[in-house]
Amino acid sequence: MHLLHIENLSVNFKTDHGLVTAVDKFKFKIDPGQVIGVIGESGSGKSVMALAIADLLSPSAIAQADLFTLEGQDLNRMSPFERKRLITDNISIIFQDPTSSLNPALTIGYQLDETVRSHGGGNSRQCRDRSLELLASVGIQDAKRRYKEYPHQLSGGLNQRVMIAMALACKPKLLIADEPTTSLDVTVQSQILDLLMQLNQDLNMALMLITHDFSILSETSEKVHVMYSGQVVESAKTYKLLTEPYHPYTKALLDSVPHFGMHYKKGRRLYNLPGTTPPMRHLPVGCNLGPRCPYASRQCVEMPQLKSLHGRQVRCHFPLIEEAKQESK
Amino acid sequence: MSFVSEFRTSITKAIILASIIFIVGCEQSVAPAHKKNSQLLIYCAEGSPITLNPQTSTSGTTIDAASATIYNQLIDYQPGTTELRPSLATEWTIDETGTKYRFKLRQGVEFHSNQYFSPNREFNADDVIFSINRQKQPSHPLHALYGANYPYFKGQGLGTLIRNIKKIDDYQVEIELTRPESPFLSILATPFLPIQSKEYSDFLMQKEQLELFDKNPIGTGPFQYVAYETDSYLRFKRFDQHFAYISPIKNLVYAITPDPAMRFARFSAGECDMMRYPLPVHIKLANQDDSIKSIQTSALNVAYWAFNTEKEPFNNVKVRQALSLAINRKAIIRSVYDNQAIQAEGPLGPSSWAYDNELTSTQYNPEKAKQLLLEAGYSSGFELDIWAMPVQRAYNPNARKMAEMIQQDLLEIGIQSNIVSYQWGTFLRRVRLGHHQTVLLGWNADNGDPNNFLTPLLSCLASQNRSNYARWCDRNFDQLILQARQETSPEKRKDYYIQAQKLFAEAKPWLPIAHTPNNMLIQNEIKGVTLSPLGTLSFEGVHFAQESTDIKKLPDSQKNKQEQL
Amino acid sequence: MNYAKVNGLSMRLKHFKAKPSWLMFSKNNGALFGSIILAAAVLLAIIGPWIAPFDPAQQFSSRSFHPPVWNQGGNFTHFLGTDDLGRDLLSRLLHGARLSLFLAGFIVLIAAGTGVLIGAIAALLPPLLRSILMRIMDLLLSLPSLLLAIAVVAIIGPGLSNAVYAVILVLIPQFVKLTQNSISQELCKDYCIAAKLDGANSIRLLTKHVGPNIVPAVIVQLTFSFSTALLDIAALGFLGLGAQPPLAEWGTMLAESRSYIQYAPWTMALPGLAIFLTILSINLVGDGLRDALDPQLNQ
Amino acid sequence: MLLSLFRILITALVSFLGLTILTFGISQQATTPLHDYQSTHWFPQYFEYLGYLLTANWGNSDLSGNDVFTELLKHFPASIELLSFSLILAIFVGLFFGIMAAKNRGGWLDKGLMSATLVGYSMPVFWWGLLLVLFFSLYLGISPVAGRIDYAYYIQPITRFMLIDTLISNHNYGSAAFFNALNHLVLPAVTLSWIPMAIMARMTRSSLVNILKFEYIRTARSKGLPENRIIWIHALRNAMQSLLTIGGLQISILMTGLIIAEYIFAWPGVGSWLLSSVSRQDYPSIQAGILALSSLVILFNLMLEIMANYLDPRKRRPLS
Repeated sequence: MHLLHIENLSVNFKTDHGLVTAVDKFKFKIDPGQVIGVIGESGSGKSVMALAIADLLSPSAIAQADLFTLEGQDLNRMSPFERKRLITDNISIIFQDPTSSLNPALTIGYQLDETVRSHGGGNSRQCRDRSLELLASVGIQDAKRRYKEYPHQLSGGLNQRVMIAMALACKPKLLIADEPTTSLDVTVQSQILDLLMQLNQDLNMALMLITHDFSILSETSEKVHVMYSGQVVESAKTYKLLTEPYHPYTKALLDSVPHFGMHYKKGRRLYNLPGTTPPMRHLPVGCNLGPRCPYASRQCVEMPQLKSLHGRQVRCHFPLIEEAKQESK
Repeated sequence: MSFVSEFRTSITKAIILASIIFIVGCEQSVAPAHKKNSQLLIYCAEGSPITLNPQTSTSGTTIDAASATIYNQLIDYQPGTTELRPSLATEWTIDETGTKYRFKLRQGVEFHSNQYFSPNREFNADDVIFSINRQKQPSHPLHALYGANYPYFKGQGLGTLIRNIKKIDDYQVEIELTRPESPFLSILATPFLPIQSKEYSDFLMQKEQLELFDKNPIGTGPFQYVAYETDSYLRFKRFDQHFAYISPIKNLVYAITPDPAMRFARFSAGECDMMRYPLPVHIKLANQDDSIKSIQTSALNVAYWAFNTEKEPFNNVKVRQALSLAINRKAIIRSVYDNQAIQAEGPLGPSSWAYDNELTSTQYNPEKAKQLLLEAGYSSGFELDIWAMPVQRAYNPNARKMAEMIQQDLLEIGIQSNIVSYQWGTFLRRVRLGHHQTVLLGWNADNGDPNNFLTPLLSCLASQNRSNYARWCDRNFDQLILQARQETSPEKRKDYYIQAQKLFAEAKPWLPIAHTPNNMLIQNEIKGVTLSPLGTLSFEGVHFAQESTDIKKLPDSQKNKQEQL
Repeated sequence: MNYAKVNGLSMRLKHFKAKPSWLMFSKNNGALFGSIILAAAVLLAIIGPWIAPFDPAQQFSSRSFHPPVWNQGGNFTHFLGTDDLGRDLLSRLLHGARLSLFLAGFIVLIAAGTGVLIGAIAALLPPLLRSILMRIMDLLLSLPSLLLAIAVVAIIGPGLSNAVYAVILVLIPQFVKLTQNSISQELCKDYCIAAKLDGANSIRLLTKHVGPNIVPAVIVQLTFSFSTALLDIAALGFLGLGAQPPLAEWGTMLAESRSYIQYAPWTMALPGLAIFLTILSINLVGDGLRDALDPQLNQ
Repeated sequence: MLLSLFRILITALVSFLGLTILTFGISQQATTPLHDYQSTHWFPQYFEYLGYLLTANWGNSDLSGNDVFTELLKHFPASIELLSFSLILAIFVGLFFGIMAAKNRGGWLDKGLMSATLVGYSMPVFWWGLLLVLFFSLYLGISPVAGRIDYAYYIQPITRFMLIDTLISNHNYGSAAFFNALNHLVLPAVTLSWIPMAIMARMTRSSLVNILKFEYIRTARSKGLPENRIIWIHALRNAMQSLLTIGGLQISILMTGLIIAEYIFAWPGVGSWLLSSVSRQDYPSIQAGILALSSLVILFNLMLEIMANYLDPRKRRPLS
């Protein structure tokens, strides 16, 4: 049984220009203790997807899924209140910018305490102890001092640790980390990632790692979903995807990562895809990548379906299997 | 952090509490029951008295507040009339020279007491001498208290008129005047000469708290002072030892409400029982409403249009006559006074005993006015200024409007006019200095004597930058009123005054416009209210419908019949 | 950076802003509604004296407290009834509209002109002098306008013209503060620094570059000051410190009619309604303008 | 924190000094000089004037000759009582409606409330007061027309705050006196808090709607906190600063309303005293009234700034 199983999750926004699809038929499975990555550019719908899973969408959004089970319980059949309860008890989420994700007017301790209390943490003394414990467990040294401080007095890395501590308060089975390191310094990034991986191991907590940076996924996740314009364009085991992308977009993403050391070639230009991610409210006809895709042909006027190919899934009329083979030759 | 966690609950609680308070607060108050039990009478007053001592102010607010309640004079007016009656003096005699007045004082009169002082002796001659000398002698210890001046005492020239005052025995005093002055008794009966307690003054002087003397006043009147909150209320309680009567009113409150609209709103909502100075529309409303009524008495006042007789062309009697004929006073009385006043023909109204019944009315006649102007040599008309007083008074509720109406009337006889107005203080100062051409003003009597009109308004002395705004000086007229003043026989005085009024009517230094009655609105359950022609307030005889009237301690017949008056 | 390019940037920004502002304003229902009422009020103020059936001071003494047409006994001669002196209320209200609106407009224009000038001068003053001046303005700003107006009237005496002076004085600081603030802010922006580096002198900088950028803020302030002016004049009239009867000024009319609230409620209701509707429309327009013109709230 | 506190205090002091210059000007209008100045030139006289002010010697009234400061103290509690009651009313009711609207943003309740507040803040206080009197006092008869308490109750002034005096002074009316005083307070307070209430509701709504978009609100939601807790603690705590700034403007509006409401309801406070002094041209009293009311505004702003300083942890040093 999967910890979380989602089939065909769609999120639409009501706007002045009618419904706009932000996430289109997203499929996702995760097992306890598993680490799965989701990658995509900004605006690809990955954050909306995360918010939809955590039931945090704004009232103007409509989320629907054919199947949505958490620990075998069907969330679609629950009242909104029950669903919220189940989700907050089992899923935690941390966000990109820890400093603005913490309430600036309240102390770290207060925010931790109320989280602990809302998950049945007992009286205030017990809550406090638990909070301090949590702070220690995410590697914050002088927890007692930090407990009394405000978010603005802490560095970004520390704040992200606090966020993680807060996320751990409900002993989640799944932690969704939405770009957890993007706004942090590089050295801090790896510390946070290490922490997340360690927690994943220690607590057998599944981790959904959302990022736009392949370098983060390469070391951590088992499987990666690549998203573009609200759709998953490719899903595969991480190393397979990194070494042998099938989808032109995945390849473009990989090629845009600079290489260092032995991979570095003087004069090699970083690859970049022409154009920008299309706005959600006027997507191109057919394949969303169509206008930007160097391999596009007439057939791409039709929307490609996600199909299985060599044990992974790809959404392209012309997957890059041949080309990859040729290159490898 | 407990602050925050309790924050929410406290806010919710506060909101609930606030709404409960709001609802409960809006419930019908329980006061009326209380009111009946405490025999409370509420009088809606028009302002905050500046002082509670009528000696030191001529303001009607002070007089209303103090003289109807705290103090008594030697002599008094019979309620609702200008007739004199004994008060603290039981009888008096005047010697043949007309300069020596001997008063026999009432025995057994008690003074009030308060938290500072309770009297050890009853009222006697010392108190009378003390009270008059306070105003007369600059050396008197209380004379300069709070930098007070004594506007009425000085204005009437009493400082020089009274030569001295001496004690014959404990219950007899003699006042000696420098010259015979027949209105003297009327002056003594005005509220400006209240009798205060010498013992209280001595007591305070000893305790060096003299400043309390007028602030926590002690008198012999029917009500004693309890509390005064400026702009809010003035509270009295009944003085059970009062010599003349015990009122059924146990508690008396002056609810201070300066704005007439708000005063009437309070009155009609039942928040007060009596209301002074209603607007004409309020009287109209009161007549429609069964639960309230308006009472009225003719008053000793006059509104007039004075011509500055020192200036061209108003020094010409024909011009003055022409102007007088040109004004439609009926229309003025209808619009400005809402028909609540009577047309005036002379300075004295019909409620004065010296009123000349045969005085011919000046009829509205623009044609004749034009004729007269022609005769005077102003056939092409001229321009004039009308100075309109900027404030509202009982005798003239809207001088500006009156001026506008006069303006219209003057146009008909070919005279252009401008309306001039200044801030009240400036206005009076300039008018006194004679800067005006014509002016709309009025006069309210403070004692019942005709002299109170004729001397200040029309005598030669008053034309010298004083209250004779016509600046009219006629030696014959002066001679007549002087004779009347020195004469003690009422019949002869009346003769002199009638002659004087005739002189006035011929010379027309002003056009008398209206005599306005005094008005008061009262709730229906209040009975026995009398209004004085002098405009002073009295609670004597006032009672609630369901209660009995005053308990009289003095027989009504105790009127002093004296030979000379 | 190139001066011309900088200039072009500021020009482009302006151009970019102008169109959506108007669009935003016209899409704002409240603002549209407000402008319609306000336009009607201004129109009535202009043509009022011609369409008013009677002279506002003319007294029909036989017809005092004639009820308005919708009340029993009302008729079309006096559409809105008459007051205590039998003066036609419609005519008085129309004349009052002219008086109130024109006075408020006059006050606001004078105050804005003076205020912007002082503000601009202040921005150029040396820091010490400037901060002294701004402290004074802060003080005047922190005091309630009516209180300040009462203080002024207390010194120079009541009357309409004195009330006008008082309200002008009360409104000036807002414009000074606004102008000085916006100028200081604009002067810190890149394009101004660039222009300064290019050797543009202060006056030129102010008129050419900063000026156009503070106009929206001044316009928004203008509408709100207009409502303050109207209200304060009416309030002073109501308290007997402004226009004196028989002048047909709304606040004064309200004060006069207070005595008759039970007898003739319409004499109190109508002038109040006129003030209320005008203020409401100005506020709606002001809100709309602010939303449309203020770039910070434009998002 | 100390430094910013110091700065705030200095600003208030400078404002107060500026104010005294204004009132000094007014006091010069008095017919007789307010004080026995040693010097003849106005400049040194001003400093003497300051000295007199600080020693509570504010001169004597032109008319009654009473000490102006004592008179002021007599009138002040009534104003403060009305002002604080209105302020509480404006804040709580405004907050409440603002939160209701923010919770239902976009809904009919939101639209209804916001239209109502728009109407509310365009209401001229003087007209509104008259309408309330007409309806509640004269038509329905459930509220008194004027005054602070029914005269059937005689409450000895102790603190001169009627609500407090009815509770602590010695009388035998029971709680009836207190509720009667409250009843008298409601209408003037509603009149005067109407505009601030509307502004408060609008500002609460707009800042809440703004803050509810912030990330930390999303965090709070992700923690499974109830919506009420999110609004009352997480959002409101942060909205407080902007609301406090708005509060500073409210006091100005409240003060204007105070003068008018006191005039309409014959409330014996500083406002009506000031107005009657103006009409009597009693300059020493005018000077005192303006000085008192303006100082109140300055003091209130000072308090707000200190509170804002306290509420914003970014400005506050740790209390270690």
